[in-house]
Amino acid sequence: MKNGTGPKLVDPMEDPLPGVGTYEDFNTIDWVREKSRDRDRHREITKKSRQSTVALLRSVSDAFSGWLLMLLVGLMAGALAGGIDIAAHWLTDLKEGVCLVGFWFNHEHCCWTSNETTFQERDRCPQWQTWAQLIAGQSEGVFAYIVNYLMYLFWALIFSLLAVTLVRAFAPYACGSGIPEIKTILSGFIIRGYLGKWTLITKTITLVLAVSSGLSLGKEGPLVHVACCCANILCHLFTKYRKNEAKRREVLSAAAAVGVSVAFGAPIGGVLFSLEEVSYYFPLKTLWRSFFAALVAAFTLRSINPFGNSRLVLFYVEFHAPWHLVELAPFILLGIFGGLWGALFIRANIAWCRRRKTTRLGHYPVLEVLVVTAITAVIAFPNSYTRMSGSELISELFNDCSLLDSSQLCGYKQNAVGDSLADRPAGPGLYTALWQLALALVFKMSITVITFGMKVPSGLFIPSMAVGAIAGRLLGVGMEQLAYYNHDWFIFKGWCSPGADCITPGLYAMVGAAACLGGVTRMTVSLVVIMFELTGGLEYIVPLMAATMTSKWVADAFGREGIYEAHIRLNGYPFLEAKEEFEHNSLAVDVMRPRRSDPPLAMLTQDSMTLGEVESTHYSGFPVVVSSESQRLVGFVFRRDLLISIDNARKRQEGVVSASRVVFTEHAPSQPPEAPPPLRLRGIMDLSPFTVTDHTAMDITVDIFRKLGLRQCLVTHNGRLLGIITKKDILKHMAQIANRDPDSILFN
Amino acid sequence: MKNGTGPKLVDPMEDPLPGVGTYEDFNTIDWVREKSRDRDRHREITKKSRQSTVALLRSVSDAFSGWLLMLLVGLMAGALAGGIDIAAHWLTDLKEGVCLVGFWFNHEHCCWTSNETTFQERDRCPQWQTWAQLIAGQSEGVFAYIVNYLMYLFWALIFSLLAVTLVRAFAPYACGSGIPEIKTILSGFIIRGYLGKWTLITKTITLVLAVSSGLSLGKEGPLVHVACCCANILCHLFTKYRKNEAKRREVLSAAAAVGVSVAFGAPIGGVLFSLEEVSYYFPLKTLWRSFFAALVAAFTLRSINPFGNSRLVLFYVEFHAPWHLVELAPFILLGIFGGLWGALFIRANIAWCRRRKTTRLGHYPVLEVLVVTAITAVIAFPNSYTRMSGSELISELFNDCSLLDSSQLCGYKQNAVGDSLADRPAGPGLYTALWQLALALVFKMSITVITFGMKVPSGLFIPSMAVGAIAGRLLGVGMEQLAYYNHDWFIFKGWCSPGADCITPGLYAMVGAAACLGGVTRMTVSLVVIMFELTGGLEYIVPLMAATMTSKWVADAFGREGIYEAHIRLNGYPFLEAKEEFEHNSLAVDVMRPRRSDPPLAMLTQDSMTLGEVESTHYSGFPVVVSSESQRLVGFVFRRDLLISIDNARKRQEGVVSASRVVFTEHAPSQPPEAPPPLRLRGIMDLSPFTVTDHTAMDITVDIFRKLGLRQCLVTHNGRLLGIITKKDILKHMAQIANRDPDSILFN
Amino acid sequence: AKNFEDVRCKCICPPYRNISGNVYNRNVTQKDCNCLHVVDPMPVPGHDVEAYCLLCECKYEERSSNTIKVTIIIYLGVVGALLLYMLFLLLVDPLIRKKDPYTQQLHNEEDSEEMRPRADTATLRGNTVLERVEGAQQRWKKQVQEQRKTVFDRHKLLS
Amino acid sequence: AKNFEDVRCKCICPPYRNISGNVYNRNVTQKDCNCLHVVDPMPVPGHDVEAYCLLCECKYEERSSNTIKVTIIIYLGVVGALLLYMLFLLLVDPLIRKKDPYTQQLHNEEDSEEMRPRADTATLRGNTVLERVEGAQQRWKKQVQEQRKTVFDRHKLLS
Repeated sequence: MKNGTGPKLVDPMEDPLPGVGTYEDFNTIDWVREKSRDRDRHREITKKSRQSTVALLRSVSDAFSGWLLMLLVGLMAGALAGGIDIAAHWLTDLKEGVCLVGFWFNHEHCCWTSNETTFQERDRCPQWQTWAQLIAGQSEGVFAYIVNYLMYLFWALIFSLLAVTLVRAFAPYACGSGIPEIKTILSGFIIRGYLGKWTLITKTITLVLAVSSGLSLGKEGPLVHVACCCANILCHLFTKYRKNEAKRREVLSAAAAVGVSVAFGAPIGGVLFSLEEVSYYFPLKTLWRSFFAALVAAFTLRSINPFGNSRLVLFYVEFHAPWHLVELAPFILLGIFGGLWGALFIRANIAWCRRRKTTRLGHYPVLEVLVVTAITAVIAFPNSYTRMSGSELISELFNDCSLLDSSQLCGYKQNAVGDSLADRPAGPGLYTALWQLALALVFKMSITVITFGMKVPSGLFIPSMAVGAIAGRLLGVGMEQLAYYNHDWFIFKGWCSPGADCITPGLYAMVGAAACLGGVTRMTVSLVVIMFELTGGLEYIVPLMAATMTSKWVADAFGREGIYEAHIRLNGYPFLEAKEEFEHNSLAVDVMRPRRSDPPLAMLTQDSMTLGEVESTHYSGFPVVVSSESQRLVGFVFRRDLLISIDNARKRQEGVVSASRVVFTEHAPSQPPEAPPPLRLRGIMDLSPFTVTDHTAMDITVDIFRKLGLRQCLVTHNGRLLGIITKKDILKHMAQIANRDPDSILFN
Repeated sequence: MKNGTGPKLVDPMEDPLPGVGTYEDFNTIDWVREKSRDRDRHREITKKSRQSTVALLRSVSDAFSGWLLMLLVGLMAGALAGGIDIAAHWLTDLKEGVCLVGFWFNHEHCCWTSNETTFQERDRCPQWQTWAQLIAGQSEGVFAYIVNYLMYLFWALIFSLLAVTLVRAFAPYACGSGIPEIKTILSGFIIRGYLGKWTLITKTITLVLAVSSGLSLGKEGPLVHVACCCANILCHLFTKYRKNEAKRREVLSAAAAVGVSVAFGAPIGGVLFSLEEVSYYFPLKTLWRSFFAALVAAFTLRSINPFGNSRLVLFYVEFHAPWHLVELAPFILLGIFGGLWGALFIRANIAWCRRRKTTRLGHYPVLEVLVVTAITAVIAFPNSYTRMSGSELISELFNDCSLLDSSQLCGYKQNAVGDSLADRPAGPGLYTALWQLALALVFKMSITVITFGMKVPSGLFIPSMAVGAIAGRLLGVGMEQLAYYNHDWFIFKGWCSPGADCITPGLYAMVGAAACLGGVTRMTVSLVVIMFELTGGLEYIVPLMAATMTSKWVADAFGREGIYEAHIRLNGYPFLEAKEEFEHNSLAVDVMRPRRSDPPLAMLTQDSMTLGEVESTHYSGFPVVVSSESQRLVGFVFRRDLLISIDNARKRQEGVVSASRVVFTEHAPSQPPEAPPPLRLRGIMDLSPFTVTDHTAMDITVDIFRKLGLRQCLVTHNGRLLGIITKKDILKHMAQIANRDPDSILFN
Repeated sequence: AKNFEDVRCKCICPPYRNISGNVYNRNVTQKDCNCLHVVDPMPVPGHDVEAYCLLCECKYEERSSNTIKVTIIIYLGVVGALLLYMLFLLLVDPLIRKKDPYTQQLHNEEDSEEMRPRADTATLRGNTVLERVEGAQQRWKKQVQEQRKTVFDRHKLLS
Repeated sequence: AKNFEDVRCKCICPPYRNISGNVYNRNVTQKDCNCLHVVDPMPVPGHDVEAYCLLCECKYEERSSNTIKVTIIIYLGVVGALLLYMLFLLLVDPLIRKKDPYTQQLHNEEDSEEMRPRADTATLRGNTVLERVEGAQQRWKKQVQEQRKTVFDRHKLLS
């Protein structure tokens, strides 16, 4: 799209008119126009850089501004993630008690230097006082339990109330996970303010509150949103990115990688997540830059060291136990479980969200949050596995029992020789733990369905992983005991001899977590890589791969879309899924407007229309043709640009009246001398509109739309203009094919 | 591209005529046509699957055939890689001696069970006899040395002679690294036989010979070629992939990942290598599948266990030594060295290859190989660091000195307390080693330039890494000694106190290897990930990243293209680089044919030309227009399809003579009754040719070509056909802009 | 600025013979972080020390209590400020500006978006700094109102 | 089929006091692969065993000597077969078929490529198996010749 005529270009650094070439809220950008504009800008800078040293320096700084921006995004997102981790830990522990030596310490840090801890009660120390101890003066007994229960409930309600009110008051866009919206934005949609500074502040603050309130939600999804907000805000420092929607989306793609990188301490996994799950336009340059930014963020977070163990996530594990080929069977079983749970969860959650969207339920968002919090807190407190936070639970489930562990999950009967770790029968402690875990599984599975989508920041990764980890651990312990009591079964024979460390329940928990997360989000490679980075052992790639692949296939059998795509569709965002193939054999002529019964296509002629005629139109863009008889296409012009230019001309140019001719040709046509001077608008016309012929198969057209990021495309037949296809038309057509309501597509 | 008219389709399962829609050798495929054909096929199967159970089963098997194919590719490539490793190890050791207990054992395996090894001479055992021992009966002394020297030279010459003759006799395409050609093939070029079975056999066999001959080359690049050959051959088992060039290229992209996965034991790195370096069209589905295939291959290789240490590569290391922020300075220095060496190497190698291509040097390929082998062997033998194979050298350089090592590189002066590993002064052994390493560095740097590109299979990864590893080790030992003698310098103060293990020379070698490889190939992310998988420690990502980034920037300052792109350009392959932005501001009208002075565009009219007129044309494709006056575009037809159809019609259809009309319309036009019946060819016409307007900027056009994989694109002005742009035109135009000879682009 | 209580060496010793498991926690340098230095008093006789110590696992850990303190205080500060501002907007603000004619007029803009034409918002911008802040605040409030409508009432986005 | 000599436990003990470094190699199961079982005779007196053993590093390794043997034999077999075939093509073949009229005629095809029209090659295909093999061989030879021209003589590709 050229601003000038012919090869001579108008200086692209100064837009001829402010506003020309911008977009309205809730509209889709034209990728081709944006990228072409950036290339013009770049060319201009390169040209100038040959003239003077200052310009050369500016060109160098322009070239490096991308890297600088990435560095800043990484630093800022890493620092914010560290702060969120610290604050969430502290607030979570505040529900339980308070530290006397410094109110800002959480439970663990309160007992950090204490020598009074014992082997069994590792985190009990006199500095840390539970609310019962403070209020009732006693730490045991029914009364103390009730006091603690009530305080837990009280704080949970306070936190969630604060979270939902702050979101409502300052940034309604801060609620939810944010990933569906970011996917849509990255595909070219514009939601003004979605990545603004108020959203950033509110999301950061309320995310901590929401996580601490004990609701079944995680911070991972919202961290992606937070990182994208950082990137968007930092983009304003650099002209290159501030003024170009396409370039800005490159930065946002990298920011999504940063978000996952800090959420899981997995820079490579983050980049692959951005590539596989979130991004739309991901050139190789972005790959390098996102990797760089993800690394910077991970190292910022590591230097903050929020958990005090030099790890980026609470549930980092380092396994070295081998696995046997026979174990692939239970791993695939976990995959099937994950897939079923994923499909079920998506159905149930979407049904619930649709209910919220359409019925009276949606009118009481604050009350809804409070009620759900109350239910969660009341049920969660008595069971120690639901009382602890999601990441702690996962960490405990992933952990392999060693002699040094005193957790209930390691309550095996000790053999006489205290040396052997492996191959022990379960003791009563473990059986209790298993019951509690089973209850926790049912609870987590049901409460997450109604929690995700409430009007607080809420991520889905941790709850899904928790569900999977519980299921996996249960299966793992079961397998372990099975092997213990049946050493002579032929499947256990060769590898599970008495005394050998043959089954690792922690590994099962990990595989289960991956399977459930895979079932819900339909990630595959990025998920495996994230898990690989969490454990740092290539040897578990095969179990993880088997489980995630099974999970994806099982879940896909029930419905092709992951939770994020389902939410995108629920909200009717204009998102053209890149993973989905267009299967139907329709042609462009079947999809284009006008349809057979419609009035003919609204078009402008290049030199025979008056200003009044042009202004009275009401579509958002028009093809310009040579004459309405020949219908030979000249270009395309957006209504917004047209109106801005006409407004401007009326103000600044003399003699522009409604009867003035609007001329899109290079040379003004001859006119009668008394006529008002023509208004020349060739500058705002796109001289290279995309066209396809009416016989083009829709699968090709959809491919063109996806790959080039088009907003609209004109349809011709034998060189004559026939109609127009917009992104919305395609989405409506796809909805129709899939027997869905085409009017569910709300935006352009 | 539709075979039928309107929405009704001709059955795509049976091509109307054999040959229609295929390509000639050394031509570029039309991605859009191939993909659209695959979708038609898929649609057909889906439609049929609703009718019967057999068809349903076939549709399921069709859907899973991709995964099955990936499994087979992984298994086959992994097995071949294992065989190559074992055979190359054995042949390499054959230069030195032979095993008496079994001639098939290499040196290490010969002494595998021996108890006679000592701490100093770990691999000397009576079962292994050097040639001197066998021939002269003595193992020490001048005579024995000379015998060994001569035998080394003899075997090296034999191996390289065998390699080059076999390549010449059976598969000339098997020479070189293969990566430039595979890049070009993946972008849509056709080189028949390049991935055939003879190439596979010959490349596998001669690769072993070339590596064993002691030439400065590696097996990594050729392994990618071998994996691609496997994939191509296995594609013949599945109709879906056999008949579709686009689908086959998806499999080949995955195979490239498999190749790197087995070469470095790095599945994730392999996938990223394929994504970053090799592939052209890499949809997400391919991402999952290549990951799967890469894993399968890695595990096949691991189960073969070619090195007997459960590792996939010889130079696997497991570091845990920390690094300090100050050390980033030497790492960046290594990056600069790597970048300089990369740029220099590319220049020198390309100059040498151009010489070989154009002067008399190229007439003696066999002699060239023999001479280079002789020079390499004569110089390499006296220096133990050049005598050993490249991977062994790298393995030794990466290795950190522990108390258990007896290598010369660990020849530190022992302190009185035998406990302290770190912080020791260098002893005489180490000084000797350093001198030898410096000489080896100079030798490797110069010999690699003339070795790469000879007519034997030759990879570049190992020699580049060796150069970098030597440089890095030298710098590392230097830093270590500097720190030892200057503990009180303020840069060493806080972290390098006496007795602390502060500098790891092995880490420097690793960073140097990454930097040099990065400088030569311009890989970034994939290189870092490969190195990360080689070492398994996230903590070294930052040094590696710093070094590879610096290396890339430094090398890019001297020339934008990596070694593979440089070779592609040298050979004039039609490759449209995806990483390079098109900077110039030309328009489509400047690039299209016909130029202003040329004769008008050759086009067909839809219903007024005779068979004779059509056959007398000589371009490879023609636009079809309504009439030559209006020049309104109807479609596009390839000469090849046209000729095949006409040939067929002449044979089968009666009354087809040169005077018959060729008709592309849906309904035959009225003709005088005595005229021969018209030949209707609408079926072979592409009804949806791509068009751009003459004012479209070339950067957009290039983008369209790249993203959609076009062969040609028509240019219109106000709806009239104006000209045509082919891929070759674009490449010529780009060559012209870069002041290169546009005639260097040889192929379509 | 490293606080003396910001490093610790924690040794966990599992049950051994008749001695129950124990956790030892000491404030020593990384170099001295091993069982022999940290486990004190040693619960086993001399010849058993080595075996006992083999079972123990010692970990050297660092933290920054200042970072924790500063983070928590900043966090509480921001939450407090937001709450106060919210109360101000809810209670005080409506009393001050009952007369404001623009409040009902809805704009759909982001203040940080510079590319849009500012013709319609230019009237809101006064000359003094106070008036400008005023204007920005007004625009922001309208924007939040619009967002609230979209998300909370109409359920058009984010549901 | 696991050979008894396919497992080993290798212990490397570095120099210790006045004892020089040593390598011990024994054929034991993975369970017994530790210093106490493998280092025999123990070079140090009883009370030093523990300290000495702490320095040693024992590694259990497996290999498959059959795989090695089979691989090497297959490899040598293939190389030998190729060499023989090459000699056959160079020496014997030209003598047999001096009369072949097709040898000079160049085709630019791959035999494994099924999609191309076979009109021109159909004439080469005989009816008996031998003639077909003959034809395939002829086509392959022409193809290799063409490749050799492209790569070795004209330097059009791969240089």
